[in-house]
Order: sequence, then structure tokens, then C-alpha cells
Amino acid sequence: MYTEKVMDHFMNPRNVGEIDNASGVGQVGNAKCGDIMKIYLDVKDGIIEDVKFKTFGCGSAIASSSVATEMIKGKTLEEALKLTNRQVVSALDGLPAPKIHCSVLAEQAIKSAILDYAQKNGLQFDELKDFNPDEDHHDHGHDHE
Amino acid sequence: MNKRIYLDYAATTPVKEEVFQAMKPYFTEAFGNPSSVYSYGREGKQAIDTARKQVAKAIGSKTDEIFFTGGGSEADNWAIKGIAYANKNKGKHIITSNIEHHAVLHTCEYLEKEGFKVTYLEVDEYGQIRIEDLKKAITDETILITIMFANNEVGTIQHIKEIGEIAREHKIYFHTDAVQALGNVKIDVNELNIDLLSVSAHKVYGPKGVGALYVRKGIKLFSFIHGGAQERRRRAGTENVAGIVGFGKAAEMATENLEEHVSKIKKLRDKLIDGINERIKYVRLNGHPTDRLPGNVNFVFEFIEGESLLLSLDLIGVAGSSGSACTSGSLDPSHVLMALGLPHEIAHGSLRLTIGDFTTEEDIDYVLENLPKIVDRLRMMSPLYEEVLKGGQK
Amino acid sequence: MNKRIYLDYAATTPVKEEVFQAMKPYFTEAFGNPSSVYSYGREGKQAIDTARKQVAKAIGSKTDEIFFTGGGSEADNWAIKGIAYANKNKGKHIITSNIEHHAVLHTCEYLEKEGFKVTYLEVDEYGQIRIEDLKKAITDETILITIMFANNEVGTIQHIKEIGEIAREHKIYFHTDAVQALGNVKIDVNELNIDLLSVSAHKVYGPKGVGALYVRKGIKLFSFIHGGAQERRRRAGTENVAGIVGFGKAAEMATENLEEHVSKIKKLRDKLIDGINERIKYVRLNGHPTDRLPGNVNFVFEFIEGESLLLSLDLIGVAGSSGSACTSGSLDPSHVLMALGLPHEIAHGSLRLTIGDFTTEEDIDYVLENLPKIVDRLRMMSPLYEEVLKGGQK
Ligand SMILES: Cc1ncc(COP(=O)(O)O)c(C=O)c1O
Ligand SMILES: Cc1ncc(COP(=O)(O)O)c(C=O)c1O
Ligand code: FES
Ligand code: FES
Repeated sequence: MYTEKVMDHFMNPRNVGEIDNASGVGQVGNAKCGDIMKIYLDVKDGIIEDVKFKTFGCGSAIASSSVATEMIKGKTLEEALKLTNRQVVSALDGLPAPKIHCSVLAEQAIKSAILDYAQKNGLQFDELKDFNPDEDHHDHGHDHE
Repeated sequence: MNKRIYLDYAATTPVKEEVFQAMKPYFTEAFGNPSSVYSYGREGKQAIDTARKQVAKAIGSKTDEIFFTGGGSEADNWAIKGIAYANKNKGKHIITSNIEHHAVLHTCEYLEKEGFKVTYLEVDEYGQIRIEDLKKAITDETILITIMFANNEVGTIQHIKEIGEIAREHKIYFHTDAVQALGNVKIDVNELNIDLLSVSAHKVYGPKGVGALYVRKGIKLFSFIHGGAQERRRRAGTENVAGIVGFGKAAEMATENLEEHVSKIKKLRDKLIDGINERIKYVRLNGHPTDRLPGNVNFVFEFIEGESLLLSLDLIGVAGSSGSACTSGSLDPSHVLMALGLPHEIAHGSLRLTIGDFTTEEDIDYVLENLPKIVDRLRMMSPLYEEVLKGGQK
Repeated sequence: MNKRIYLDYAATTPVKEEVFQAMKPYFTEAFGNPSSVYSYGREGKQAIDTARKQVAKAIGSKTDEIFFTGGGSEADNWAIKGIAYANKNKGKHIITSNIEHHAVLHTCEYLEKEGFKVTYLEVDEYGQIRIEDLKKAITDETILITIMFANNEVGTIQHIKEIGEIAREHKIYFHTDAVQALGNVKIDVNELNIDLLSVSAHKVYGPKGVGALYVRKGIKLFSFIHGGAQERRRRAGTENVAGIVGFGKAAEMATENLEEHVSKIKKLRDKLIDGINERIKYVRLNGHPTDRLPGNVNFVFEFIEGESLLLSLDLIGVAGSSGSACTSGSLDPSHVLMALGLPHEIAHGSLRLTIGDFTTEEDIDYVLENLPKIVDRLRMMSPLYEEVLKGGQK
């Protein structure tokens, strides 16, 4: 049911771990729903020098975190903020319908970490104006009609 | 992937070779309609009679108390709706538990919409209903008690005999979903005071899409599938002759050496349970420690999520199942694990491995060797485990 | 008995070798539960998807409009009860005919007890409903029209397209029992304005105990079997994977060379009809002369009783069926023959011979050679015939 890309990122996740004294940390999801994603950023001069993640969740949640961190590493914060869950899905060559929300989680976790960084540094980003990290993202897609 | 280790016997079982051989003639050769009066069809009719005897024997009923259905779910639906509608003038109250299979639960929920009242008994931390609760729940309006014999997820076996006695005393019909129990627990409908009982072939090395409902003689229940006069006018539809023959053979094989089978499976189960307890920290066994299906192993692995565990096992060739919401695409984790009182986040991390007739010691060794590494790897990725490590200890 | 000539294809058909071969792997090897997420089960899931496509193609529907069931009877029950209960707030009136299969008739009768109103349209002498009657029967309360595509006993085919148009105009759901039509008549649910349609595998050289219901997208109907999330949450129960695979293959084979098949069968049918008409006096063909299933031959043989005819044929190796009460053990002669206006005593003397893919010219010759002798012998014993002989002529 998963693509080779998903399985690769699940088995060999990139950027797992923590960053001590990270410049921004974001956590979304909730253990009740079975998924938590935590992102650590190391930002220098507006550029994401390093990024790490930890995820409690299913195969696609882990793969989504892995591929998303890969996609923002070395990018500017503005670029990272443009990352959408759709891009995450296509980077994984697709996810099953009920698993799309795992990719949303990855997008949110990154935004949440950048928000943390912005707040610590007194910055404002247009992309984060309407962003609420505690919003209930959790709509496990149903495939029934 | 070299290994293929199947540890999901509670989900379904392969058709045994003997069973398949018994079924085979009824597809292309002895294909006549059993309702036909003459030569063609006669073989099919006789074969169904034999199968009916075999299934009856497996649960200690009379032959003509067995009615074949299209599976366990149909049997559950029929029993519950059939009794409910046939007795709605006597009362509209049904008692069940909150760990039933969805075939029972969703049927009860449907009946609630149709004006019936349903009590969903809670279970204790091991998954058993409290007999006191049952007694208290009974009213003058109660027409049916439906409590499953053994649970498919955590393997807990209920005190069926006591439940049956109470139902009998109060003249309430007692139905039990014995889909998981057949072939794993001795069933005698008379000794256990059971009035209606559902079974399914594909859990006992028979084909999928065949089941049976036992209905104690004299009990009136409404037809569920209306139409032709098959199954003595109680269940219409051309009989799945090959499937029924397979079920008969499978039921016979599953019950003829029951004790031997059970002790063999139990040994493997206990080896797996003990091995996991010894090798992995922060785990806990779900379900009852002893009133438990011989092949059921169900553990919570804290800090990790069930699907990722299942997926990792699949990659090394081991098939299991989990109560995680992420596996099924549904909203909530397993209603059974929640009913046992497990918090959401812990219910998410459960893994069910179920042992069957083709499981070997080596299979168990292989799992015990690899599972700790998988759990470790996943925990290292988990933000929840991070906190434990930092705190030094939980 | 040397000969074994099967002329009861409308009752059931043998599973074709290709169909059996397609099913085989899903018993002992690819046995996983299709609801499982991983390796085991995946093959089953894919196989079901393929079968769904095959069945959809056979009736011109979309793939996700097909739901597998435990047979044609279940499909009929589900369609009718499912629409009735989902729409009872809109109205409680159903229109059907008085020559439907019992799976439809008894379901309607059950709904009458539950407070629905049912109009049973009468048919003309050939077994067709009158479109005018249908129009007149429609009220503001009508929620469902259920008229069979082709009749199992006399083979009459209805004007399905017209019925569908009328239903569409009045925004009433139209269900048709196409169990006998599949593989014998071209079916296109869109062209024919059909909203729900029942089919069964064992009538098209597939296995017994598998069927399907087509439900046009967007139509809400109540679940019939409640439980697990199979069949996109609309029909619970572990899927009969092997059976479904067999149905898919059979549906494909039955429809891919439809015209060729139909003309081959028709030729044999007409040979048998003409032969009987030529050789035997006091007979009459039941059903429509042209709007008729390609394989259906149904004759009344006056002055004799159906069972004795059937029994005599059986003794020379020919399997047929009859509309006689004595055959089925029920009280009345076939409700279909009665509905065509046949008097009791005549309805009793009917014989149905149905032709299928394995029927040969020689089979027909054999019947034509022997049937006149049998009829003669039985008539010589009949007190009714005595009068005819005495009167010189009828
Ligand atoms: C017209 C018709 N409808 C329904 C059925 C019932 O189908 P099944 O025997 O698969 O339940 C049959 C055959 O038995 C039939 O001929
Ligand atoms: C306890 C229980 N009841 C009912 C069922 C339903 O049986 P079936 O899949 O044959 O419809 C199952 C298995 O799926 C089960 O484990
Ligand atoms: S974490 Fe729940 S579906 Fe992915
Ligand atoms: S004559 Fe014997 S049953 Fe009808």
C-alpha cells in the first residue's frame, strides 16, 4: 500500500534526532490521536542549517517527517514556509487517501518550529498570520461515502 | 523478503488441504442445485446434510439446529435482528457488552435507531463483564443477551456458562458470538445454556464467506434473508455447497483433537508472551492472563504507534495486526482496547500476534529475536520516549 | 443410467474450469484477510478489485457501484429493504410484479407486515407487465419499483428500458433482479435507467453463494449486514475472496462473446421448442414467444403432472425442472404459471428445460426422441386423457 519512497524514508529516515539548544522547536499532533511530530531547527542568517525530527506515528507520519526535513534543509525560512503537504505527498510518490493528514502534520510541524523561532526572535511572517499550531488538524480521512 | 511468518490467525486462516480436497468436487462436478429433486443436486444435498452434522457435533447441538449463512457477520446480524423483531411485543431491551465485534455492536446500534434499547455492559481491565452488572441490567423488557464467547482482539474468554444460567433463569434468549472460540475452547451449547450461537468457517481453516447460526429448537426468530425454501425455510438463497462442505470438514478437524491442539498452541503463546516480557521494557499484556484464547498475544508497546510496528514487522516477513486507528483509517483506536481502560495514546501502540496450527517454535524465536530491535528503533524516533530517557526513568 | 443430460441451467450451472482455476489460489495460498494492511491480504484485495471491475463491465456500471454479497437472494433483500428503510419518510409504497422470484416477493410481503404498501402488478398471458398498469400504480408515496429483468421459470424478458424511464421521470428508484438476465441479455445500467440491480454468480458458471448488488452512485440505502468496514462500509463480513474472484471471471466470460453465445443457445432452444410442438399434441409454450431468455423452454403438457414427467426424464438421464407443487413440496403450483393465467390443473403439467453452454445438438435430439414416448406413457395413465380419447378430440 505504500510507495517505495515511503518505505525508504520509513526504514531509513533522514534527520532523526534532536538539536541541543535549537533555535526553533515545534510540536504538533497529539498522542491521543496516535501522532505527534516534533521538529528542531538550527537557523543561521535566515537559513535552515540543520533540522531534526522525532515522530510518534504511523509509517507515513515517519516518512512524511523524514522527507519534509530533507526538503527544507539548507533553505531559507521563507522557502520552508512555502512547503505544502502536497509537495510532501508528491515527494513520497503519493500516500494512501486516509494517510494524507500525516503529510499535513509534517507541514504544520515545520510551520510550528518556524513560529517558535520567529517568536523568540521577534520576527513576523505573512505565512504564519493565520497559522495556529494547536488547531485540530486531525481528520483521519474516511473512505466511505 | 525470505521469511513469511503468519501470526494473524485471528484475522483469518488458510484453508487446510484436506478441507480444500473435500470442497473440490462441488464446483465443477457435483454442481447441481441442492433444491433439485433428482439426480443432479442429490449429491449436494447429501453433502450439506453431512456438513450440518459435523458443525452440530462441533458445538454439541442437534443437527437440525444448525443453519448455514454467508459468514459470521450474517449470523450475528440474523440472530440479533431475528430475535429482536420476533419478540418486540414482549419487550425491546437488549443487553450486550462494549467489546463485541462490530457485527454485533453495529447491529445493536442500528436497532437503537429502530426504537430498541440497548445496554452495553462495561468490562473490567481484563475484558470480562461483571456478572453483577449483567444481573442489574436485566429488566422486564429484556428479550436478548448477546455476549461474545471470546474476544477477537485481546482473546479474553467470558464466563459463558454463568451468563447462560442467568439468561435461562430470567427466560431471556442468550446469543453468543463464538466465531473466535470454535476450535479453541470446548463448546457445548446445552451445558453452557446457549440459545443462539454464531460461527464462521474462515477462522477454523475453512473457506471465507460461510458461517452458521445455531438456533435452539423451538425458538422463533424472524428470517433475515427472505426468498426460497432453503435451510428449512429459514435462510433463503442457493446454498454455497462447496463452502458448506468445507466448513463441515473444517469444524470436524478443529474440534476432534481439541485438547491436544490447545496445549500445543498455548505453549507457543506462552513462549512468546514470556519472551516479550523478558526482552522488552515498557510493555504490557492486554486481555486476561489465563481466561484467554490459546493463540492470542496482545501487547502494548509504550511510546510507539501500532502501524509503524506492524509495518516494520511486515518488512521482515511477519504478519500481525494492531488496534491502532492509523492502521484501519478509522478515527479511533480499537474500541476494545479503549473499553479495557487503556488511554488513547497507549491503545495506539498495541500489537496482536495470533498463533495457529502452522506456527512453529522457530517462528516464535525469530520474532523474539527481531522484535526488540524494531521496538528500539521506533522508540529512538519517538518524541514520547525522549521524555522518558531525559527523565532517566518513567 | 448412461446419459447425463443437464437441462436445468436456470437452476444452477457448473463452475467452468477457467473459473475454478482462477479461484483456486485464494483458498490455501493467497488466503490473507483483504482487510489486513500488509503483505498477506494484499493479493486478496487486488483480486477483489479486479473482480469488481469485471462485474462492473458486465453490466456497464462504474467499478465502485458494485457491492459483493452472499448471493442473489441477499442482493434482492438488501436492495429492497435497504431502499425501503432509507426512504420510509418519503413514502411507504413499493411496486413490484406478481411473477418475481421469491427473494423479491417474500421480502415485499415482509415489508407489508412492517407497514409498507406493496402493489403487485399483474402480467399478461406472456408474463409481461403492462406499462399502463405501472403508470397507474404510481402514487406520491411510491419509493421503489422492483421488476425482474427476466423470469426464471418462463424466461420472459420485461421492457426494462421503458420501466426505467418511467421510474426516472417520477424520481422513483428502480431495482431489477437480473439474476437470470446476466450472460443472456445485454445489460447496460445507464442505457436502461437502472438504479439497483441484483446478480448471482452460480447462474453464469461461477460459484454458489456469491452475488452482487449494483447501486447507482449517490443512492442512499441502509446497510443490510452491519459490522466491519468491508465493501466500503456498506456490506460487512470477511469477503469470500475465492468466490468473488470466481464471480469476476465468470461474469467476464459470460459477457465477452454475448451475441455469439446467445445465438448458439437460441438455435438449440428453438430446435427443442419446434421439435416438441411438432411431435407432441396438447402442449403449449409458456412465456413470451420472442421476448424470452435464449435458453428457456417451458411447456405445458396437458393431462399429466409435472413431477411424474420430471421423474421419467430423470430415469433416462435428463435433468429438468417443473412448476409443479409436487416437486417443491409446497402447497401451490408455481405462482408464475398461475400469474400467466394458467388454470391449476394445467400449471401442474409444466416442464422447464433450460439450455446452457455445455448443451449439444445431440442432447436435444435425445430429448426429442424420448419425450414423446414419456408423455404418451403418462397420458395413457391419466384419467383426464381418457376423456379426451373418448371424446375423440378435445
Ligand atoms: C430470478 C432470480 N432471482 C434470485 C435468485 C436467487 O439467487 P441465489 O440463489 O444466488 O440466492 C434466483 C435463483 O435462484 C433467480 O433465478
Ligand atoms: C468475534 C468475531 N465475530 C464476528 C466475525 C465476523 O465473521 P465473518 O468475517 O465471517 O463475517 C469475526 C471475524 O471477522 C470475529 O472475530
Ligand atoms: S499517524 Fe495516524 S494515520 Fe498517520
Ligand atoms: S400428487 Fe403427490 S404430491 Fe402432488
